[in-house]
Amino acid sequence: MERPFAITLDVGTSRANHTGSWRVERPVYVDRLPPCNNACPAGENIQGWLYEAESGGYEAAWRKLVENNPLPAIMGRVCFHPCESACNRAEVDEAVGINAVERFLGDTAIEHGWSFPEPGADTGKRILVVGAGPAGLSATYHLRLMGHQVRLVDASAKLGGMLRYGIPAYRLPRAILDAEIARIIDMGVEVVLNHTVHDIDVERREGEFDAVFLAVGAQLGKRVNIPAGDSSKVIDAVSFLHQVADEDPPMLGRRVVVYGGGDTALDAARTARRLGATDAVIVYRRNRDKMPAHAEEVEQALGEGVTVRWLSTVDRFESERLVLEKMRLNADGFPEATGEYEELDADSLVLALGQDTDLSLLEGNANVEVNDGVVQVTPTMMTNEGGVFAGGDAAPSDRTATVAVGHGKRAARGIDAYVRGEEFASGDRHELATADRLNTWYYADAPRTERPELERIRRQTNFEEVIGGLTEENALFEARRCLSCGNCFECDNCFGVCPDNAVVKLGAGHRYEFNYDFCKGCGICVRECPCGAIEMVPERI
Amino acid sequence: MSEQRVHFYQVGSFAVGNRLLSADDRTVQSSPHRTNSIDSGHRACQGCGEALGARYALDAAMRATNGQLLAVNATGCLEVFSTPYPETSWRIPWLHSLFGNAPAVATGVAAAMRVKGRSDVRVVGQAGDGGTVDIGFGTLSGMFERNDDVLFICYDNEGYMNTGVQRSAATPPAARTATTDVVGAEPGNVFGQGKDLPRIAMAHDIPYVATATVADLHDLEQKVERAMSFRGARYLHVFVPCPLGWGSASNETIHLARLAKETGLFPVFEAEYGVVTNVSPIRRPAPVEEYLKLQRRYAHLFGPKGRPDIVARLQGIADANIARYGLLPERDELDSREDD
Amino acid sequence: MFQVRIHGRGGQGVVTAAELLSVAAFNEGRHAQAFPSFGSERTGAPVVSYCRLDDREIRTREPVMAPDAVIVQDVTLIHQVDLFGGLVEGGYVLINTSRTFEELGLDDLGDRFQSERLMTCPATELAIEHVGRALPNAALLGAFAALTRQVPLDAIGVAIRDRFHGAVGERNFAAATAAFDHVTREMEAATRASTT
Amino acid sequence: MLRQLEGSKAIAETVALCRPEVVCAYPISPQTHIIEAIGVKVKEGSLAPCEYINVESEFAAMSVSIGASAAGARAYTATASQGLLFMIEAVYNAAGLGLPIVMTLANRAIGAPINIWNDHSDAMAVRDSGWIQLFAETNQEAADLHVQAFRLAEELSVPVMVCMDGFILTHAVEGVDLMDQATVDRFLPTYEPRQVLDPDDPVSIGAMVGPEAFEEVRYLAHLRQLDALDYIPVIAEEFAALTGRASGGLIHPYRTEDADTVVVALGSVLGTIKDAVDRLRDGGQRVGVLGIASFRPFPIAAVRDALARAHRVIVVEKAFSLGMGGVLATDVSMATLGSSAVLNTVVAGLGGRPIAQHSIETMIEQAIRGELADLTFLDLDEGVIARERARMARTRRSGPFAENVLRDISQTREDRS
Repeated sequence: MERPFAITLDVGTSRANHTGSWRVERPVYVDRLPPCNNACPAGENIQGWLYEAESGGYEAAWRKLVENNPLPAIMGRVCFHPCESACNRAEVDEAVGINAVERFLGDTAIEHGWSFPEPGADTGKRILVVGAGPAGLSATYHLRLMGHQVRLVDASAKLGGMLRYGIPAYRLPRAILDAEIARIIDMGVEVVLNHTVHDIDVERREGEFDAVFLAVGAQLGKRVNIPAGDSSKVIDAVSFLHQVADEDPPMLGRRVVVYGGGDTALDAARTARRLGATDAVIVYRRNRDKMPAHAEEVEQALGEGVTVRWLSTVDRFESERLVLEKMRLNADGFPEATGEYEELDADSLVLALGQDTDLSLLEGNANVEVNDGVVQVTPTMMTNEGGVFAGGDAAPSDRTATVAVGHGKRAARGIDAYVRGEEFASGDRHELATADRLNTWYYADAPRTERPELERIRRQTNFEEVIGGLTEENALFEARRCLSCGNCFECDNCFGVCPDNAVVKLGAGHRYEFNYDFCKGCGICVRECPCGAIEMVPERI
Repeated sequence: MSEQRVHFYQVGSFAVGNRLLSADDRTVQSSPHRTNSIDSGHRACQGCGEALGARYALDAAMRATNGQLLAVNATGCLEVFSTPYPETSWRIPWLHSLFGNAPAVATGVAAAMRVKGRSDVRVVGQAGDGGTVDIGFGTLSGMFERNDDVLFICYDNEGYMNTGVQRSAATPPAARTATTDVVGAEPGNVFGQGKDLPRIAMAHDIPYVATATVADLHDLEQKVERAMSFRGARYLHVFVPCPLGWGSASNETIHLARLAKETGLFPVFEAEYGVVTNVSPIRRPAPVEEYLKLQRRYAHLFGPKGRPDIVARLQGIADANIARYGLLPERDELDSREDD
Repeated sequence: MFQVRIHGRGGQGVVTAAELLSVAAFNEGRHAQAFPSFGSERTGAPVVSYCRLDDREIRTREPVMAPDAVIVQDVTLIHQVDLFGGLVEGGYVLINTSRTFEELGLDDLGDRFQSERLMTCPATELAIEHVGRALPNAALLGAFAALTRQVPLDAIGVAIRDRFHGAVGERNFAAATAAFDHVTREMEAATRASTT
Repeated sequence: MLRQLEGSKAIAETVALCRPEVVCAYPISPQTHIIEAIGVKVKEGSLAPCEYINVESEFAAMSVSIGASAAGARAYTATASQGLLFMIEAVYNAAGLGLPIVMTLANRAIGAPINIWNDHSDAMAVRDSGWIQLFAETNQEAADLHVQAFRLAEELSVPVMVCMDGFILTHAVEGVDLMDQATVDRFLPTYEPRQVLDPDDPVSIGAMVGPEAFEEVRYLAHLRQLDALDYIPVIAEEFAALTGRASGGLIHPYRTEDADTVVVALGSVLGTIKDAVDRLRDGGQRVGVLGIASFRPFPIAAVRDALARAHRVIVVEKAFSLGMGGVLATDVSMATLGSSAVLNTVVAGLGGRPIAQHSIETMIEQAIRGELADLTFLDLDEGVIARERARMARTRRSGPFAENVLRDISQTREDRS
């Protein structure tokens, strides 16, 4: 058809007009570090595995999870989830229940018998891991993946360290613990139990180990000098819980007082209740706000009938009578003695005042530096002695299982680099995906799904697990509450909101790219990206 | 509000796409196969809301009509930036005649289709607010009154932007334009004037009238789809912020549209045969200041010499809209809606 | 060429009368041109229409300024409008009335025109009698045919029946025929009077 | 079939035979009878398929026609006077877009003062719009021109306006030989648009054209008008062969072969002038008439040839350009450029003022005697003019002169009676 000149035009011809030349800033896709990932002591790619879980790809999610942490079913129970404290979703409604999804994935993996990837090709390097707690297990796992041979030694009769001997079964069922440990051991690990290492240098030399990882934990309960009558039953919490774990619980009587304000104190008190104590009283020198134990643990303990004497110290323990001194907080929030006393009937006193590490195995080595009872290490967890690494409660840090898992991973990387004669170089950390980077409008309103709790009456009488798991439906829901902070989740917003059709959609899983021929640099894509995965950068003019 | 049911997923139906939805439930704009009715290379300003609104609406109409669509365009920004010789941005059959006659031209096109028995080919007329509420009002009212089979879409950016930001009957009170400057006792556009075209359209008892913004794509597309399910005259009034005319950052276009709705200044609703059938409730209520402060056209209302009295009057307008359309339903009602 | 000017009031069928007359002539194989005085007059206002009859093509578009015949449908116009302006010497006058020229105060017309071409006809009465409505135009056309012999009554009948179908047409033609007869009788009487 | 019927009715019948697909109109005297009659045909189904659309204004009427035509439908509308002015933006637009719309213009004066009667001011107001403007001398020609107009419009993709004098033709009852459907169909093929809105072959129609191409676009439109100069006689001949009627074409010369004096005019006044010329011829004067059938495009070469022998050219026109003079005369003067012929402009018939044959004859005789002013207003009441000008000179607040003139004229009449 002959068309009139100029007034009638063939469609789409404007693509010859490259409006990209108008631009003074250009949008660029970025990956930012989600705050959950940033906060995870184990370095989990939480956003990454939630992304997989969102679409019901639980195995893929689990596999992404265990790239960093081989103990998801355990951590899904015992981790105090700093990730959730950091979660940006809290600014929308409530933090994502990351921990619950992690447990769901861990439990699902056990249920389906998913196993870890085959260990890497044998490097011929031999590594000694001392201590089979979370740090040691984590290091063992990562080292095996890297293809190193591992001997895992532990002084106890069973693997697990404080996971087994410090955490009561109502928080961590033994079947779960055993299953996840077994999966690691199944990677081909030489296990030596009931073996106490007395001299690390000797052990290393005799075993011809290329490197050693010390993960001996903090197994010694701190004692303070409390005047007590001979008949008065006093025990430290670590020993108490260890004995319970060995199914050889000590006789503490009906009235048990626990002294201390940490999670161990709560574990001890709650365990005492389950063992038949009618009164389980925690004595703590400061108030509830200052209590180091995690709030949800406190809440659960109170729910189980544990009581607390705030602002009190134990002065002396005289035959079934505990004398407490009242305290008050000074202007700086520190407790001060008041000189006022009161009495409390008690059959036994459990001291939960912290733990120390037994580092006698290092006494023969002058190079390894020990300060404040813990081993000083580099960022890759190496001590001053070449090839000797340390982590977990034995190294300076918060003493949590998750931190220990993270130490294990870092140590494994450090060891791997060491035995290869290389420097470990960690990748550049992405800029943090802070809440102000997000456009939270786009996220659907969805309050978090709470995990079911065991009925209170049953919690006082047995060691059944208190916190239930999520159903699949709930786990999916919870995973989908993830904002995917800083990481594109292919919501098509940039593709849709570009007034210049300058975003190219690359297909599922491949995200997008900008067509800078047409992008005018308006920045709407950046403003409307829900998760903050685009930034504007100035054009070079 | 979209009637589309979205199984809960991160962004629900607020974002353009949703990788877990079935293709049928996704927005047209999420598809790499969308028409791109108005294509790259157009000469709209950076962050142009009208370019966006036109693509949204027409691509949706293209899907709704299975590609059997003819568009008629009034003079204005959309026309000028899309078809300067020798290049056109349109990928659909498109006709521009004059500023004030797009509705009538669309009537003619629809008549031609009817006489040729092409009931499958549908007609869209489109104009800015000037071409709709002012100079095109007569022909639009005629098109409505005759119930001609045309979907007329107004891209409302509240002024004559093509000619340099002058006042139209859609310019809101207090807003600065080149013909309502911020001088004198009542700076900016005067209160008590202006034309509420969606309500006027409803008064014609036409089958379908709806408002929408470029901030809620699912809603907009669903309305286009709904509009195309009717025969006869239909009217869609799309709120499209204008960075140039409003003095807003080019990246704030969608955000402003969202705020206009969330403040209640721009009520989003649907009406059939003259009766309101659906309103989009406010999801995150916001005071008008939040919206106004992002725009230089309202800058005279703020700062040391600000006019809180005028801001209060604008809030009054928003509140009146909220009351008139019931934009703030009881919270539990809103929740049950979300649960769908 | 024979030119007719018809005076009446809006609503009385003045324009239709001119048209019917033209159709009647057309049906006789003649050329005819009918047109109204173009205006925005409303019902009741004085109106004028014209008709030209000729045996050859009519090209002129000027208003009829020197009519060969004037038909007055409404005598109330007599003192309002210059009814007979331009009427040619030897022109015809046909007035719808049951009164005489003298009674109408038009005695002087006889001085200016040939008295045998001045005719009255009670067309309205005939219309009421035959049609049932006070629309005198059809009757006046019959009277005109009798008076001027420009068109035969039959041709008027064809035009009327073409315009008004069925009984309405027949009744109008009956009125026209009655008027034709009335005028014919009047003319015969006048002839007899003048010859005696 | 030859029938005695009103001009408007003849147009309606003929337009219907042209099978328009979309007819859109807004009523305005004296066009109403045409659109009413077509409306009846559509409603009763005798004209089908056809969409008849009652719109709210002439602006909409032309706009609907634009849309329909661009979408491939044969479109027709009709208007007059103020209506044409109200749609004038769309009139230009239709031409600019090259849409083959056919419109009847029932010529009528333009106010103020408001006046519903005939003259050509309306047609002249859109002289430069790009429409082809054909003027009909009789109702027969008006009817015939519509058939030719559709053919012409669609062949060249340009809109065509058939101008016929309001009331004088539209309301005149006279004999018109109406064509039959088969003949019209033979002459007028189905509309095959040059450009069309089509989902299967999308284009953008109505681009904004800047300085870089606008002149070319305009020149191309001009060339299309020049093409029409070639094409109009061709289809007129074809039409004549089919019907035996010499309707249309570019010009209509009458007794010009040996004429010393030629009167040039548009439209129905030509009949009156022909009668006058015949009378003058009878008196021994060598006078002729040149009717302009195609005003736009203006057939300058044909006019030049037709006037080659004339010593005196008198342009009689029913419009004029205030402050300048004749509109048609200006065009004619381009055709007589270089010749020694004297050119007189006679403005006549404004606002329905009757043009008497006698006045024409007198005027021509005056011209022949060399006594006619270059610009003459036929039958102008000089007394009224003189009195009003005097009054205006006297009184600052002299009021609107239109009303004063009316008052003056009625006063004068009373004085006379």
